[in-house]
Amino acid sequence: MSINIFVQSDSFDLGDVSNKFVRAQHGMGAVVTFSGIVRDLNDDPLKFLEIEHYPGMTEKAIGEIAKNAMQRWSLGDVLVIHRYGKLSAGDLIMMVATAAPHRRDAFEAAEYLMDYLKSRAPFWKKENTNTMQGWVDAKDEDEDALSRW
Amino acid sequence: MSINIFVQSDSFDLGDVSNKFVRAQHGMGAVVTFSGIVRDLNDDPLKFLEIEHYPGMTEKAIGEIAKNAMQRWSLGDVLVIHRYGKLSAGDLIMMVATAAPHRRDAFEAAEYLMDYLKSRAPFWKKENTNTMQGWVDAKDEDEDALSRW
Amino acid sequence: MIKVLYFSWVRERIGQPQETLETRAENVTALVEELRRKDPRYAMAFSDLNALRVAVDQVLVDFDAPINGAKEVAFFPPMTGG
Amino acid sequence: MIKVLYFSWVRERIGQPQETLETRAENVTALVEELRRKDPRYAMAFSDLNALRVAVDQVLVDFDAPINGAKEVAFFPPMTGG
Repeated sequence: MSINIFVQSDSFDLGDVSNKFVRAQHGMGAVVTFSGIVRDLNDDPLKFLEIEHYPGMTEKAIGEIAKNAMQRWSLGDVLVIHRYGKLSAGDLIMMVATAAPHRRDAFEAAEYLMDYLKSRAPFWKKENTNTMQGWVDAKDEDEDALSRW
Repeated sequence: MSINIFVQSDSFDLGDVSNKFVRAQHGMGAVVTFSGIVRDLNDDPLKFLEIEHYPGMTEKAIGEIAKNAMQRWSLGDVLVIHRYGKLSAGDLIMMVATAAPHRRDAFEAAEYLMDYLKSRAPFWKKENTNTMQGWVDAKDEDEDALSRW
Repeated sequence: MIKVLYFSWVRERIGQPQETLETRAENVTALVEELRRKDPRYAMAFSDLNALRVAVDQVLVDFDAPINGAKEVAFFPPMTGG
Repeated sequence: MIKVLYFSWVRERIGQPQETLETRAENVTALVEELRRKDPRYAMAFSDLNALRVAVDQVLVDFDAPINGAKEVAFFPPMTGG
Protein backbone atom coordinates (compact mmCIF):
# COMPACT_ATOMS: atom_id res chain seq x y z
CA MET A 1 0.00 0.00 0.00
CA SER A 2 2.24 2.76 -1.22
CA ILE A 3 1.58 6.22 -2.62
CA ASN A 4 3.68 7.38 -5.54
CA ILE A 5 3.50 10.96 -6.78
CA PHE A 6 5.38 12.40 -9.71
CA VAL A 7 5.19 16.10 -10.62
CA GLN A 8 7.24 16.50 -13.77
CA SER A 9 7.64 18.40 -17.03
CA ASP A 10 8.59 15.24 -18.93
CA SER A 11 6.00 13.20 -20.76
CA PHE A 12 5.16 9.72 -19.49
CA ASP A 13 4.04 6.46 -21.08
CA LEU A 14 0.55 5.58 -19.88
CA GLY A 15 0.86 1.98 -21.08
CA ASP A 16 4.20 1.39 -19.48
CA VAL A 17 3.10 2.96 -16.20
CA SER A 18 -0.18 0.99 -16.21
CA ASN A 19 1.54 -2.36 -16.78
CA LYS A 20 4.11 -1.74 -14.04
CA PHE A 21 1.39 -0.59 -11.67
CA VAL A 22 -0.68 -3.75 -12.22
CA ARG A 23 2.34 -6.02 -11.84
CA ALA A 24 3.23 -4.44 -8.49
CA GLN A 25 -0.14 -5.31 -6.92
CA HIS A 26 -0.85 -8.39 -4.79
CA GLY A 27 -4.30 -9.57 -3.77
CA MET A 28 -5.97 -6.80 -5.78
CA GLY A 29 -8.86 -7.62 -8.13
CA ALA A 30 -9.35 -4.18 -9.65
CA VAL A 31 -7.19 -1.44 -11.15
CA VAL A 32 -8.60 1.85 -12.42
CA THR A 33 -6.62 4.43 -14.37
CA PHE A 34 -7.66 7.92 -15.36
CA SER A 35 -5.77 9.92 -17.97
CA GLY A 36 -6.25 13.60 -18.67
CA ILE A 37 -5.61 14.72 -22.24
CA VAL A 38 -5.08 18.26 -23.58
CA ARG A 39 -8.22 19.04 -25.63
CA ASP A 40 -7.99 21.25 -28.68
CA LEU A 41 -10.13 24.40 -28.82
CA ASN A 42 -13.02 24.39 -31.22
CA ASP A 43 -12.63 27.52 -33.32
CA ASP A 44 -9.16 28.80 -32.55
CA PRO A 45 -6.65 25.93 -32.61
CA LEU A 46 -4.44 25.57 -29.54
CA LYS A 47 -0.78 26.40 -30.14
CA PHE A 48 0.14 25.14 -26.70
CA LEU A 49 -1.12 24.81 -23.16
CA GLU A 50 1.14 26.05 -20.40
CA ILE A 51 0.78 24.55 -16.95
CA GLU A 52 2.19 26.46 -14.00
CA HIS A 53 2.45 24.93 -10.55
CA TYR A 54 3.66 25.71 -7.05
CA PRO A 55 6.73 23.51 -6.47
CA GLY A 56 6.71 22.05 -2.98
CA MET A 57 3.06 22.71 -2.27
CA THR A 58 1.99 20.61 -5.25
CA GLU A 59 3.61 17.43 -3.94
CA LYS A 60 2.36 18.17 -0.43
CA ALA A 61 -1.24 18.80 -1.55
CA ILE A 62 -1.40 15.70 -3.76
CA GLY A 63 0.16 13.63 -0.97
CA GLU A 64 -2.58 14.75 1.44
CA ILE A 65 -5.31 13.93 -1.07
CA ALA A 66 -3.84 10.47 -1.69
CA LYS A 67 -3.47 9.79 2.04
CA ASN A 68 -7.12 10.71 2.60
CA ALA A 69 -8.15 8.32 -0.19
CA MET A 70 -6.09 5.53 1.43
CA GLN A 71 -7.91 6.06 4.72
CA ARG A 72 -11.32 6.19 3.14
CA TRP A 73 -11.18 3.14 0.88
CA SER A 74 -9.60 -0.30 1.02
CA LEU A 75 -6.82 0.17 -1.51
CA GLY A 76 -3.56 -1.26 -2.77
CA ASP A 77 -1.25 1.31 -4.35
CA VAL A 78 -2.13 4.81 -5.48
CA LEU A 79 -0.21 6.59 -8.23
CA VAL A 80 -0.44 10.18 -9.45
CA ILE A 81 1.57 11.71 -12.29
CA HIS A 82 0.98 15.37 -13.18
CA ARG A 83 2.91 17.33 -15.75
CA TYR A 84 3.71 21.03 -15.88
CA GLY A 85 5.22 23.21 -18.62
CA LYS A 86 4.24 23.40 -22.29
CA LEU A 87 1.89 20.79 -23.71
CA SER A 88 0.15 20.35 -27.06
CA ALA A 89 -3.35 19.17 -27.97
CA GLY A 90 -3.53 15.39 -27.58
CA ASP A 91 -0.73 15.24 -24.99
CA LEU A 92 -1.35 13.47 -21.71
CA ILE A 93 -1.45 16.03 -18.88
CA MET A 94 -1.74 13.62 -15.98
CA MET A 95 -2.88 10.25 -14.80
CA VAL A 96 -3.99 8.52 -11.63
CA ALA A 97 -4.06 4.80 -10.94
CA THR A 98 -5.75 3.02 -8.05
CA ALA A 99 -5.77 -0.65 -7.08
CA ALA A 100 -8.26 -2.34 -4.75
CA PRO A 101 -9.54 -5.79 -3.87
CA HIS A 102 -12.95 -4.75 -5.27
CA ARG A 103 -13.97 -2.54 -8.17
CA ARG A 104 -16.12 -0.02 -6.29
CA ASP A 105 -13.21 1.08 -4.10
CA ALA A 106 -10.85 1.47 -7.05
CA PHE A 107 -13.42 3.54 -8.99
CA GLU A 108 -14.44 5.78 -6.10
CA ALA A 109 -10.87 6.45 -5.01
CA ALA A 110 -9.88 7.41 -8.57
CA GLU A 111 -12.84 9.80 -8.85
CA TYR A 112 -12.06 11.27 -5.46
CA LEU A 113 -8.42 11.85 -6.44
CA MET A 114 -9.50 13.53 -9.67
CA ASP A 115 -12.10 15.75 -7.98
CA TYR A 116 -9.56 16.98 -5.44
CA LEU A 117 -6.70 17.33 -7.92
CA LYS A 118 -8.97 19.56 -10.04
CA SER A 119 -9.47 22.22 -7.44
CA ARG A 120 -7.09 21.56 -4.54
CA ALA A 121 -3.75 20.89 -6.24
CA PRO A 122 -1.91 24.14 -7.14
CA PHE A 123 -1.87 24.01 -10.93
CA TRP A 124 -2.98 26.73 -13.35
CA LYS A 125 -3.47 26.39 -17.08
CA LYS A 126 -2.91 29.02 -19.74
CA GLU A 127 -4.15 28.47 -23.28
CA ASN A 128 -2.14 29.93 -26.14
CA THR A 129 -3.56 30.20 -29.67
CA ASN A 130 -2.58 32.33 -32.67
CA THR A 131 -5.04 35.01 -31.60
CA MET A 132 -5.09 34.94 -27.81
CA GLN A 133 -3.63 33.73 -24.58
CA GLY A 134 -5.65 33.32 -21.42
CA TRP A 135 -5.83 31.54 -18.12
CA VAL A 136 -8.38 28.76 -17.85
CA ASP A 137 -11.04 29.67 -15.26
CA ALA A 138 -11.92 27.23 -12.51
CA LYS A 139 -15.42 25.84 -13.02
CA ASP A 140 -18.12 26.03 -10.37
CA GLU A 141 -19.00 22.42 -11.13
CA ASP A 142 -15.47 21.34 -10.15
CA GLU A 143 -15.79 23.07 -6.80
CA ASP A 144 -19.29 21.59 -6.39
CA ALA A 145 -17.96 18.10 -7.14
CA LEU A 146 -16.19 18.10 -3.77
CA SER A 147 -19.48 18.19 -1.88
CA ARG A 148 -20.01 14.59 -2.98
CA TRP A 149 -17.24 13.40 -0.65
CA MET B 1 -17.41 6.99 -31.54
CA SER B 2 -16.85 3.30 -32.06
CA ILE B 3 -17.45 0.26 -29.88
CA ASN B 4 -14.84 -2.48 -29.90
CA ILE B 5 -15.46 -5.78 -28.17
CA PHE B 6 -13.05 -8.67 -27.94
CA VAL B 7 -14.00 -11.97 -26.32
CA GLN B 8 -10.89 -14.11 -26.42
CA SER B 9 -8.89 -16.83 -24.68
CA ASP B 10 -5.58 -15.09 -25.42
CA SER B 11 -4.01 -12.72 -22.92
CA PHE B 12 -3.78 -9.02 -23.79
CA ASP B 13 -1.38 -6.20 -23.01
CA LEU B 14 -3.15 -3.55 -20.91
CA GLY B 15 -0.44 -0.97 -21.59
CA ASP B 16 -0.40 -1.50 -25.31
CA VAL B 17 -4.19 -1.43 -25.54
CA SER B 18 -4.39 1.70 -23.34
CA ASN B 19 -1.86 3.62 -25.43
CA LYS B 20 -3.56 2.72 -28.71
CA PHE B 21 -6.95 3.61 -27.25
CA VAL B 22 -5.78 7.07 -26.15
CA ARG B 23 -4.09 7.77 -29.48
CA ALA B 24 -7.28 6.95 -31.38
CA GLN B 25 -9.32 9.63 -29.56
CA HIS B 26 -9.97 13.15 -30.86
CA GLY B 27 -11.42 15.97 -28.81
CA MET B 28 -11.54 13.80 -25.68
CA GLY B 29 -10.17 15.12 -22.39
CA ALA B 30 -10.59 11.99 -20.28
CA VAL B 31 -9.84 8.28 -20.60
CA VAL B 32 -10.73 5.75 -17.90
CA THR B 33 -9.58 2.14 -17.90
CA PHE B 34 -10.67 -0.64 -15.59
CA SER B 35 -8.75 -3.92 -15.36
CA GLY B 36 -9.97 -7.03 -13.60
CA ILE B 37 -7.30 -9.28 -12.12
CA VAL B 38 -7.60 -12.91 -10.94
CA ARG B 39 -7.27 -12.77 -7.14
CA ASP B 40 -5.68 -15.61 -5.26
CA LEU B 41 -7.68 -17.40 -2.56
CA ASN B 42 -6.63 -16.80 1.01
CA ASP B 43 -6.19 -20.24 2.56
CA ASP B 44 -6.25 -22.64 -0.36
CA PRO B 45 -4.06 -21.31 -3.22
CA LEU B 46 -5.71 -21.12 -6.62
CA LYS B 47 -4.38 -23.60 -9.16
CA PHE B 48 -6.35 -21.98 -11.92
CA LEU B 49 -9.59 -20.14 -12.67
CA GLU B 50 -11.68 -21.43 -15.55
CA ILE B 51 -13.99 -19.01 -17.30
CA GLU B 52 -16.83 -20.43 -19.37
CA HIS B 53 -18.92 -18.27 -21.66
CA TYR B 54 -21.78 -18.48 -24.16
CA PRO B 55 -20.27 -17.81 -27.59
CA GLY B 56 -22.50 -15.56 -29.66
CA MET B 57 -24.61 -14.32 -26.76
CA THR B 58 -21.54 -12.90 -25.01
CA GLU B 59 -20.68 -10.55 -27.86
CA LYS B 60 -24.34 -9.62 -28.31
CA ALA B 61 -24.88 -8.89 -24.60
CA ILE B 62 -21.72 -6.80 -24.24
CA GLY B 63 -22.59 -4.95 -27.46
CA GLU B 64 -26.00 -4.01 -26.01
CA ILE B 65 -24.47 -2.82 -22.76
CA ALA B 66 -21.92 -0.69 -24.63
CA LYS B 67 -24.61 0.76 -26.92
CA ASN B 68 -26.68 1.75 -23.89
CA ALA B 69 -23.64 3.46 -22.36
CA MET B 70 -23.06 5.38 -25.61
CA GLN B 71 -26.64 6.65 -25.53
CA ARG B 72 -26.51 7.61 -21.90
CA TRP B 73 -23.22 9.52 -21.76
CA SER B 74 -21.30 11.78 -24.11
CA LEU B 75 -18.48 9.44 -25.08
CA GLY B 76 -15.71 8.86 -27.58
CA ASP B 77 -14.77 5.21 -28.04
CA VAL B 78 -15.67 2.31 -25.80
CA LEU B 79 -13.54 -0.83 -25.59
CA VAL B 80 -14.21 -4.13 -23.82
CA ILE B 81 -11.86 -7.11 -23.71
CA HIS B 82 -12.96 -10.21 -21.79
CA ARG B 83 -11.05 -13.48 -21.62
CA TYR B 84 -12.34 -17.02 -21.21
CA GLY B 85 -10.52 -20.30 -20.57
CA LYS B 86 -7.88 -21.06 -17.94
CA LEU B 87 -6.31 -18.19 -16.00
CA SER B 88 -3.90 -18.00 -13.06
CA ALA B 89 -3.79 -15.69 -10.03
CA GLY B 90 -2.48 -12.29 -11.10
CA ASP B 91 -3.64 -12.67 -14.73
CA LEU B 92 -5.77 -9.96 -16.27
CA ILE B 93 -9.31 -11.29 -16.84
CA MET B 94 -10.74 -8.32 -18.64
CA MET B 95 -10.59 -4.59 -19.19
CA VAL B 96 -12.82 -1.75 -20.27
CA ALA B 97 -11.76 1.66 -21.57
CA THR B 98 -13.95 4.72 -22.05
CA ALA B 99 -13.12 8.12 -23.52
CA ALA B 100 -15.14 11.29 -23.03
CA PRO B 101 -14.77 15.06 -23.34
CA HIS B 102 -15.20 15.29 -19.54
CA ARG B 103 -14.09 13.06 -16.69
CA ARG B 104 -17.48 12.38 -15.09
CA ASP B 105 -18.85 10.78 -18.26
CA ALA B 106 -15.78 8.57 -18.71
CA PHE B 107 -15.93 7.41 -15.08
CA GLU B 108 -19.67 6.76 -14.98
CA ALA B 109 -19.70 4.92 -18.30
CA ALA B 110 -16.83 2.67 -17.14
CA GLU B 111 -18.64 1.86 -13.87
CA TYR B 112 -21.87 1.21 -15.75
CA LEU B 113 -20.10 -1.18 -18.15
CA MET B 114 -18.52 -3.03 -15.23
CA ASP B 115 -21.77 -3.29 -13.26
CA TYR B 116 -23.60 -4.76 -16.26
CA LEU B 117 -20.75 -7.01 -17.36
CA LYS B 118 -20.71 -8.51 -13.85
CA SER B 119 -24.24 -9.84 -13.95
CA ARG B 120 -25.58 -9.50 -17.50
CA ALA B 121 -22.76 -10.88 -19.66
CA PRO B 122 -22.85 -14.70 -19.90
CA PHE B 123 -19.62 -15.70 -18.14
CA TRP B 124 -19.21 -18.21 -15.32
CA LYS B 125 -16.10 -18.74 -13.20
CA LYS B 126 -14.89 -21.99 -11.69
CA GLU B 127 -12.13 -21.96 -9.09
CA ASN B 128 -9.73 -24.89 -9.00
CA THR B 129 -7.40 -25.49 -6.05
CA ASN B 130 -5.53 -28.58 -4.85
CA THR B 131 -8.42 -29.48 -2.56
CA MET B 132 -11.56 -28.33 -4.37
CA GLN B 133 -13.22 -27.05 -7.48
CA GLY B 134 -16.33 -24.92 -7.43
CA TRP B 135 -18.34 -22.40 -9.36
CA VAL B 136 -18.17 -18.83 -8.10
CA ASP B 137 -21.60 -17.72 -6.88
CA ALA B 138 -23.09 -14.47 -8.13
CA LYS B 139 -23.18 -11.87 -5.34
CA ASP B 140 -26.35 -10.09 -4.29
CA GLU B 141 -24.39 -6.84 -4.18
CA ASP B 142 -23.57 -7.19 -7.88
CA GLU B 143 -27.23 -7.57 -8.75
CA ASP B 144 -28.06 -4.66 -6.44
CA ALA B 145 -25.44 -2.47 -8.14
CA LEU B 146 -27.66 -2.30 -11.24
CA SER B 147 -30.37 -0.40 -9.36
CA ARG B 148 -28.03 2.58 -9.39
CA TRP B 149 -28.53 3.04 -13.12
CA MET C 1 -36.59 -28.72 -33.48
CA ILE C 2 -34.95 -26.51 -30.92
CA LYS C 3 -31.36 -26.34 -29.69
CA VAL C 4 -31.05 -26.37 -25.89
CA LEU C 5 -27.76 -25.26 -24.29
CA TYR C 6 -26.52 -25.69 -20.72
CA PHE C 7 -23.72 -23.77 -19.03
CA SER C 8 -21.73 -23.94 -15.79
CA TRP C 9 -23.12 -26.34 -13.19
CA VAL C 10 -26.32 -26.84 -15.20
CA ARG C 11 -24.16 -28.34 -17.95
CA GLU C 12 -22.31 -30.48 -15.40
CA ARG C 13 -25.49 -31.80 -13.77
CA ILE C 14 -27.14 -32.62 -17.07
CA GLY C 15 -23.94 -34.10 -18.42
CA GLN C 16 -23.86 -32.44 -21.82
CA PRO C 17 -23.38 -28.90 -23.16
CA GLN C 18 -26.24 -28.99 -25.65
CA GLU C 19 -28.84 -31.11 -27.39
CA THR C 20 -31.48 -30.77 -30.06
CA LEU C 21 -35.06 -31.53 -29.08
CA GLU C 22 -38.46 -31.97 -30.63
CA THR C 23 -40.85 -30.03 -28.41
CA ARG C 24 -44.41 -28.72 -28.45
CA ALA C 25 -43.76 -26.45 -25.44
CA GLU C 26 -44.96 -22.92 -26.05
CA ASN C 27 -42.95 -21.22 -23.37
CA VAL C 28 -39.85 -21.79 -21.25
CA THR C 29 -41.74 -23.11 -18.22
CA ALA C 30 -43.42 -25.80 -20.35
CA LEU C 31 -40.04 -26.76 -21.83
CA VAL C 32 -38.59 -27.07 -18.34
CA GLU C 33 -41.48 -29.40 -17.38
CA GLU C 34 -40.72 -31.62 -20.37
CA LEU C 35 -37.03 -31.70 -19.51
CA ARG C 36 -37.68 -32.51 -15.84
CA ARG C 37 -39.63 -35.62 -16.88
CA LYS C 38 -36.84 -36.88 -19.13
CA ASP C 39 -34.40 -38.02 -16.47
CA PRO C 40 -33.48 -37.50 -12.78
CA ARG C 41 -30.39 -35.52 -13.86
CA TYR C 42 -32.67 -32.95 -15.47
CA ALA C 43 -35.02 -32.98 -12.49
CA MET C 44 -32.03 -32.17 -10.27
CA ALA C 45 -30.64 -29.47 -12.57
CA PHE C 46 -34.04 -27.77 -12.72
CA SER C 47 -35.05 -28.34 -9.09
CA ASP C 48 -34.83 -24.64 -8.14
CA LEU C 49 -35.69 -22.21 -10.92
CA ASN C 50 -34.75 -19.27 -8.69
CA ALA C 51 -31.14 -20.41 -9.05
CA LEU C 52 -31.41 -20.40 -12.84
CA ARG C 53 -31.47 -17.91 -15.68
CA VAL C 54 -32.71 -18.50 -19.21
CA ALA C 55 -31.93 -16.97 -22.60
CA VAL C 56 -34.08 -17.44 -25.72
CA ASP C 57 -32.17 -16.83 -28.95
CA GLN C 58 -29.32 -15.34 -26.89
CA VAL C 59 -31.47 -12.77 -25.09
CA LEU C 60 -32.08 -13.01 -21.34
CA VAL C 61 -35.81 -13.55 -20.66
CA ASP C 62 -38.21 -14.59 -17.88
CA PHE C 63 -39.38 -18.19 -17.56
CA ASP C 64 -42.82 -17.35 -18.94
CA ALA C 65 -41.31 -16.13 -22.23
CA PRO C 66 -42.65 -17.81 -25.41
CA ILE C 67 -40.36 -20.11 -27.38
CA ASN C 68 -42.47 -20.58 -30.51
CA GLY C 69 -40.16 -20.22 -33.48
CA ALA C 70 -37.06 -19.84 -31.29
CA LYS C 71 -33.84 -21.48 -32.51
CA GLU C 72 -32.10 -21.87 -29.18
CA VAL C 73 -32.84 -21.81 -25.48
CA ALA C 74 -30.04 -21.72 -22.91
CA PHE C 75 -30.13 -22.47 -19.17
CA PHE C 76 -27.47 -21.33 -16.72
CA PRO C 77 -26.91 -19.96 -13.21
CA PRO C 78 -26.64 -16.19 -12.56
CA MET C 79 -23.70 -14.81 -14.52
CA THR C 80 -20.37 -13.85 -12.98
CA GLY C 81 -18.53 -11.75 -15.54
CA GLY C 82 -16.02 -8.98 -15.03
CA MET D 1 10.96 38.52 6.83
CA ILE D 2 8.42 36.58 4.85
CA LYS D 3 8.52 35.18 1.33
CA VAL D 4 5.48 36.10 -0.76
CA LEU D 5 4.74 34.12 -3.94
CA TYR D 6 2.38 34.90 -6.81
CA PHE D 7 1.06 32.48 -9.40
CA SER D 8 -0.90 32.60 -12.65
CA TRP D 9 -2.49 35.99 -13.43
CA VAL D 10 -1.65 37.28 -9.95
CA ARG D 11 2.02 36.86 -10.84
CA GLU D 12 1.45 38.54 -14.21
CA ARG D 13 -0.39 41.52 -12.72
CA ILE D 14 2.18 42.07 -10.00
CA GLY D 15 5.02 41.53 -12.44
CA GLN D 16 7.15 39.14 -10.40
CA PRO D 17 6.87 35.55 -9.15
CA GLN D 18 8.04 36.26 -5.61
CA GLU D 19 9.54 38.73 -3.22
CA THR D 20 10.75 38.89 0.35
CA LEU D 21 9.06 41.39 2.65
CA GLU D 22 9.44 42.87 6.08
CA THR D 23 5.95 42.88 7.55
CA ARG D 24 4.21 43.34 10.88
CA ALA D 25 0.91 41.96 9.56
CA GLU D 26 -0.52 39.32 11.85
CA ASN D 27 -2.84 37.71 9.35
CA VAL D 28 -3.33 37.37 5.62
CA THR D 29 -5.90 40.18 5.36
CA ALA D 30 -3.49 42.64 7.01
CA LEU D 31 -0.72 41.56 4.65
CA VAL D 32 -3.03 42.11 1.67
CA GLU D 33 -3.76 45.64 2.96
CA GLU D 34 -0.03 46.39 3.12
CA LEU D 35 0.52 45.03 -0.39
CA ARG D 36 -2.42 47.01 -1.82
CA ARG D 37 -0.83 50.23 -0.56
CA LYS D 38 2.54 49.45 -2.19
CA ASP D 39 1.62 50.05 -5.80
CA PRO D 40 -1.38 50.22 -8.19
CA ARG D 41 -0.34 46.85 -9.67
CA TYR D 42 -0.87 45.26 -6.27
CA ALA D 43 -4.12 47.14 -5.76
CA MET D 44 -5.33 45.72 -9.07
CA ALA D 45 -4.17 42.17 -8.37
CA PHE D 46 -5.89 42.20 -4.97
CA SER D 47 -9.01 44.12 -6.04
CA ASP D 48 -11.34 41.12 -5.65
CA LEU D 49 -10.39 38.69 -2.90
CA ASN D 50 -13.22 36.34 -3.93
CA ALA D 51 -11.23 35.62 -7.07
CA LEU D 52 -8.14 34.72 -5.03
CA ARG D 53 -6.90 31.85 -2.91
CA VAL D 54 -4.09 31.94 -0.35
CA ALA D 55 -1.69 29.38 1.07
CA VAL D 56 0.40 29.89 4.20
CA ASP D 57 3.46 27.65 4.33
CA GLN D 58 2.04 25.67 1.43
CA VAL D 59 -1.30 24.91 3.05
CA LEU D 60 -4.53 26.41 1.70
CA VAL D 61 -6.10 28.73 4.31
CA ASP D 62 -8.76 31.44 4.69
CA PHE D 63 -7.84 35.12 4.48
CA ASP D 64 -8.21 35.56 8.23
CA ALA D 65 -5.49 32.95 8.90
CA PRO D 66 -2.55 34.14 11.07
CA ILE D 67 0.87 34.52 9.46
CA ASN D 68 2.98 35.02 12.58
CA GLY D 69 6.05 32.86 12.19
CA ALA D 70 5.11 31.75 8.69
CA LYS D 71 7.91 31.37 6.14
CA GLU D 72 5.90 31.83 2.97
CA VAL D 73 2.55 33.12 1.82
CA ALA D 74 1.28 32.48 -1.72
CA PHE D 75 -1.53 34.18 -3.65
CA PHE D 76 -3.18 32.68 -6.71
CA PRO D 77 -6.52 32.22 -8.48
CA PRO D 78 -8.63 29.08 -7.93
CA MET D 79 -6.63 26.05 -9.03
CA THR D 80 -7.23 24.17 -12.26
CA GLY D 81 -5.40 20.88 -11.96
CA GLY D 82 -6.19 17.53 -13.51
